[in-house]
Amino acid sequence: MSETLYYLLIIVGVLVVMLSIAALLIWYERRMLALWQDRYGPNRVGPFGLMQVMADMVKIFFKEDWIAPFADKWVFIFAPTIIVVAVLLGFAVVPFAPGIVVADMNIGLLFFLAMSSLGAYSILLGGISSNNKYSLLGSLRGAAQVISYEVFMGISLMGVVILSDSFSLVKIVEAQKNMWFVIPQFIGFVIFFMAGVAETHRAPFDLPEAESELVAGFHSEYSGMKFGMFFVGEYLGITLISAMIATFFFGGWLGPSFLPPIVWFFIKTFAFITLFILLRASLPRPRYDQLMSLGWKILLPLSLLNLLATAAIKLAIGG
Amino acid sequence: MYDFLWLVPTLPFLGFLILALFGKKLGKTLSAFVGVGSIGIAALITILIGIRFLSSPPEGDAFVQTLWTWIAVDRFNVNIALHLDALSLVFTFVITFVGFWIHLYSVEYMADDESFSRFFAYMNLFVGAMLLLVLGDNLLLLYLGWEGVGLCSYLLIGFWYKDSANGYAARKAFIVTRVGDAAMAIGLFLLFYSFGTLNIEQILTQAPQTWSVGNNLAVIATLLLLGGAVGKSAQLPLQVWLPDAMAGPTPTSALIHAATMVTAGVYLIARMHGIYELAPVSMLVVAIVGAATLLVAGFAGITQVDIKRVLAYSTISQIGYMFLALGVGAWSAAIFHFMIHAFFKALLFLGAGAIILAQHHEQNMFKMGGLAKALPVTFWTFLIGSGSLAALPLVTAGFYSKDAIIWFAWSGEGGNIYLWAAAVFGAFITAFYTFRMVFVTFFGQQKIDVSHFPKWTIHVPLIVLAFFALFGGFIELPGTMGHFTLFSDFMKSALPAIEETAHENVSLEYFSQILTAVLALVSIYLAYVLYLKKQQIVTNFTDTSFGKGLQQFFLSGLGFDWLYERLFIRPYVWIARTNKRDFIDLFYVFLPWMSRQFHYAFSYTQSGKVRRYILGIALGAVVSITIVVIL
Amino acid sequence: MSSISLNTGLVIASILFFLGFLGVMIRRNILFMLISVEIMLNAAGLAFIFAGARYNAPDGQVMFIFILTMAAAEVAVGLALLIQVYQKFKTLDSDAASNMRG
Amino acid sequence: MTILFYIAAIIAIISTIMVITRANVIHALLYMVVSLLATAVMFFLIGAPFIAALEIMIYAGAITVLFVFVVMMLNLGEEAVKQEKQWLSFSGWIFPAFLSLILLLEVIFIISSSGSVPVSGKVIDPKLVGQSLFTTYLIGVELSAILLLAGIVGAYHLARRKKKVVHRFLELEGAEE
Repeated sequence: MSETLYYLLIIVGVLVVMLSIAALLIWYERRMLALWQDRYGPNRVGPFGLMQVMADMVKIFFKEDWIAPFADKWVFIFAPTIIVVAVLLGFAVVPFAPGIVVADMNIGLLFFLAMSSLGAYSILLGGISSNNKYSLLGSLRGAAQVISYEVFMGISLMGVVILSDSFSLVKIVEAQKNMWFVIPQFIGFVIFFMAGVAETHRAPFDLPEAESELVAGFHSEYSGMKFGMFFVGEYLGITLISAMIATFFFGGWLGPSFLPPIVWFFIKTFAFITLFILLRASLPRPRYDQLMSLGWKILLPLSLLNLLATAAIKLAIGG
Repeated sequence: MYDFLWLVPTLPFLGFLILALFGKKLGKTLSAFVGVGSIGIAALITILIGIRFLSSPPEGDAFVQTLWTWIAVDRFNVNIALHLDALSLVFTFVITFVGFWIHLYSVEYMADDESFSRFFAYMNLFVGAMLLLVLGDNLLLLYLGWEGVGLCSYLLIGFWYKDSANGYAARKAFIVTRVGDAAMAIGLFLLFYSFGTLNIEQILTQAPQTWSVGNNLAVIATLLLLGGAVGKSAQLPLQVWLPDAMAGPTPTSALIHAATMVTAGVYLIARMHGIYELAPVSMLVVAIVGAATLLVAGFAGITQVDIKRVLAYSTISQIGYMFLALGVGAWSAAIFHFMIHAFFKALLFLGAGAIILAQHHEQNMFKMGGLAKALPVTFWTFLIGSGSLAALPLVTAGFYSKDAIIWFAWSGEGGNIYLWAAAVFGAFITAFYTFRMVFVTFFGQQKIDVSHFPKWTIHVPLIVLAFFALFGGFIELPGTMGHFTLFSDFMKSALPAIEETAHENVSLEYFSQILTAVLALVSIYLAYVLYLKKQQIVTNFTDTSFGKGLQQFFLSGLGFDWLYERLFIRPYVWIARTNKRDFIDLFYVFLPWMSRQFHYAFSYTQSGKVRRYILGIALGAVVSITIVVIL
Repeated sequence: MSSISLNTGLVIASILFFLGFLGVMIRRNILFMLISVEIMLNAAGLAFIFAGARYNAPDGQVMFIFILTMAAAEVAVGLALLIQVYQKFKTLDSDAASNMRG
Repeated sequence: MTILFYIAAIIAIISTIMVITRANVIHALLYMVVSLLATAVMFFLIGAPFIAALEIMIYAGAITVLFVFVVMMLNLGEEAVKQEKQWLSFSGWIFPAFLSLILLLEVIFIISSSGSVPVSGKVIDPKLVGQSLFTTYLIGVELSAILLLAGIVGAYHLARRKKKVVHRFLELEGAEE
């Protein structure tokens, strides 16, 4: 019985923590961007502008929940929830620390990939239900981008699977006790990182919502809490990808014992979140066709080569 | 020497190939060299093989050269194999030797023809096929040659195809012989069914063990083979094609329609003598066919005005003698007469050809006359040939060969007095019409000036053949005149000999010979009187309505063509006309019609509407799964 | 751990299959027909998985992977065709493309 | 677990019914995704987690996305939905439904005529699947690869727009093919 309670506690804990982090990230990103762009950022509400988060939330909650009359109502409402649900479900397999994991599935890695592929629906449905040409174009881009980059996101992780001999994330972390996989799987890491940026359609790969081209892309027509859901979903996505990078390539909770494992995990995760924000601050957006050629012509062959080489070396040494 | 046997049929075929493929480019001289040369070498090889055969006969009196396997299907094995024994040697010799002289003759005869090389190609092909016929060691190969010579006969009769009458004659020859060939093919099937082989030697050795004398199957098989022989050899009732076959070039008539091909039937029966002996009924039929033919053809010969048609009817009549001999069991006598006949009939045809050439291609004898002075060599050789044909006693070869047949028609094992009487009467008629021809052509007033004087290429063959027509008979003398049996002794190895008992009644034999001789002389005198001295008698007779009718009747070959036209052609044409819509075809027309209807029905279902297709799948699935469930 | 029987699984699979089958039959829109075909393929895969689970063998899953491969290829080609049909006939009515030409 | 399984099965069936009866393509595809997810749950419960993940990744995440993608490219409006409703007439589907029902009943009859055997529910490791894929079924894998290649080439070729040679103002009506 206490075990059930324990799991329930973990679930609730993960939910609360992740949502808070997502909310916090709104402030964090703006501060960091301001820092790198040599300006102040939000600094009026509360200490260091921290209460800006609360202010934004209040604003979003109380905004009119407007549904465009030309929109496909049910799908329009349904679309934003998908991304939040999918990403939150993705957290279910993340091992924060030994024992602190919602579900240590033996196919955890695949589960993560499955959930991230479901995230694509959010963009697609949001765009199509809006009945707006910018939204449609945005979601077309989004769909193509997400399903393209999903392919080698999966393939790039297979090197990790080969090295750790398992799909289970806990086992993957444990397999990195001697060496982080970033060293033997550096190419895999690079590809996964780029695919992660594309998956979460963050700058510079934010073509589905490119403000300067498509107003706001697939969520042009959204406002209020439905927009908030997309917003939160995006930050949750960043967090999830960062957590996954930490787990797959940087040893997850592993670290010198002067800090508890969970702290190590969050430190690594935040490092990558910061990297995401740094990318947004520093890189220009490529053209859409450049994005696709980069994916299919460079990253896909590279990831396949990486997989082949990893498998060959593993067979030669360990076989 | 025997090993060169394969060259004998191969050389003519080679000649044919060269002439057929490059004939136009070779020119006339080279074509003549190829055409005549191939036969000449083949004849030379044959003579050398013959000498070898006479001096040291091969083991078992037959030499077999297997060249390769032709067909091998289960039990059905046929080889391309050559079989040389006394019988086939005689035929091979005649074909190549006489054939060579005729080829040589043709060089001059056909000199002005534009299709010179085509002619020699056909002739070479014919010789090759004929050699295959006589040398083949199995019936299928024989049949191949048989059809090959039929084809060449067709091609050569219709050689001047631009005249539609020639084409008609060619088709007639082809179709009439086809009737016999069909019977023969059935006979072959029957033999294969009975013995499981088509090898002649095997059939002949197995036949006496399988069939008793008078066995129904044996009778049927032999009669069917006789059908083939009758067709090819222009015997009653399929003799109608040969007179019309004279439409071909004269050398063709000499080679194919006198010397060789038409005697293929004789060869076939002689070759299959083993099974004929098991069917006495068939033997009797052969004899009767022969006797009837020689009389019918003789009567027809009396009234002919075309010189070649006279010779054609005489050929039919002489082959009738051969059949008569075969029918009474005088095998070697038949072959002996075949050989002598080949010499003198080829000679006669070549002579007739020379006359025709000299008379602006006029063939009507009654428009000729007095050619004896203008063409002395032709006249004398023609006279020798005629004497031989008329069986002038003692001096001609024809006398000895025909005398043997006449005598055996009485004394042979199947002989009787009626056959003998027919043979004697036939000899009388033969002498009459032969000398009628000689008198009308060479004596009296010269009516047409001579346009072409023969050169050596015509004279040499005439003289050589005349020599054989005169002296060829001395290799076999009857019992009453020294009983010299060189030929029949030679033939003994291949054919059963006539019993010695045939020669017991010496006085009767003398009587027969003297009667024949006297009758021949009398009929020659009769011809002299009727056609040279007092032609008035004939014209008076033919002016009467009865005489006119009789003449017409005889002229038309005893009305066989008329009869066949009423009996076969008109009903056939009638059936064909009534059956213009072809009601048997209706069934076959119905089949495509039905399939087309189905096609329309199915094409209606091909609506291109995918949902319909799926509905069809669903219905099909319902039906099939329901069957599974219920069962 | 479970009392799910093979028969139950097969019945579920066949229900799904025949729903897909029905879909192919009743829809005129090519897009819906393709979707229904996907349902049928998926149902077939479901049956394979059940059979594999019944015999505790990986073969059923292997078969599913093959079906998946086939479905992916089929969808790619099918949708490409669909786009062509739409461009040509300006409709997705499957009956519109019922005439052959050429 | 059994209850979960049956819930998933019922969801799958209901959502599949919704798929084939919707007039709006997007709605149908959404139901399709639900059906696929429910199927994935079934897979997971009877011991095929690997396939469950693949079902979501490939079927729901790629194939169905492709459908949605194409729907977006075609940009079907309200007209299409109306048209679709018109096509879904009662008389049009009652007979096929009857046929399918008969087939279904027959198949169920055949299935139930054999004895009931519980599935083991034991989890089959992805490793096992991989091993049999690359040993027993290697030829199948190769063939699948060829099939996919052919699919790629075919789809590319089919969907490619022919390049226009003349200016669009100059081109004759209906000459774009």
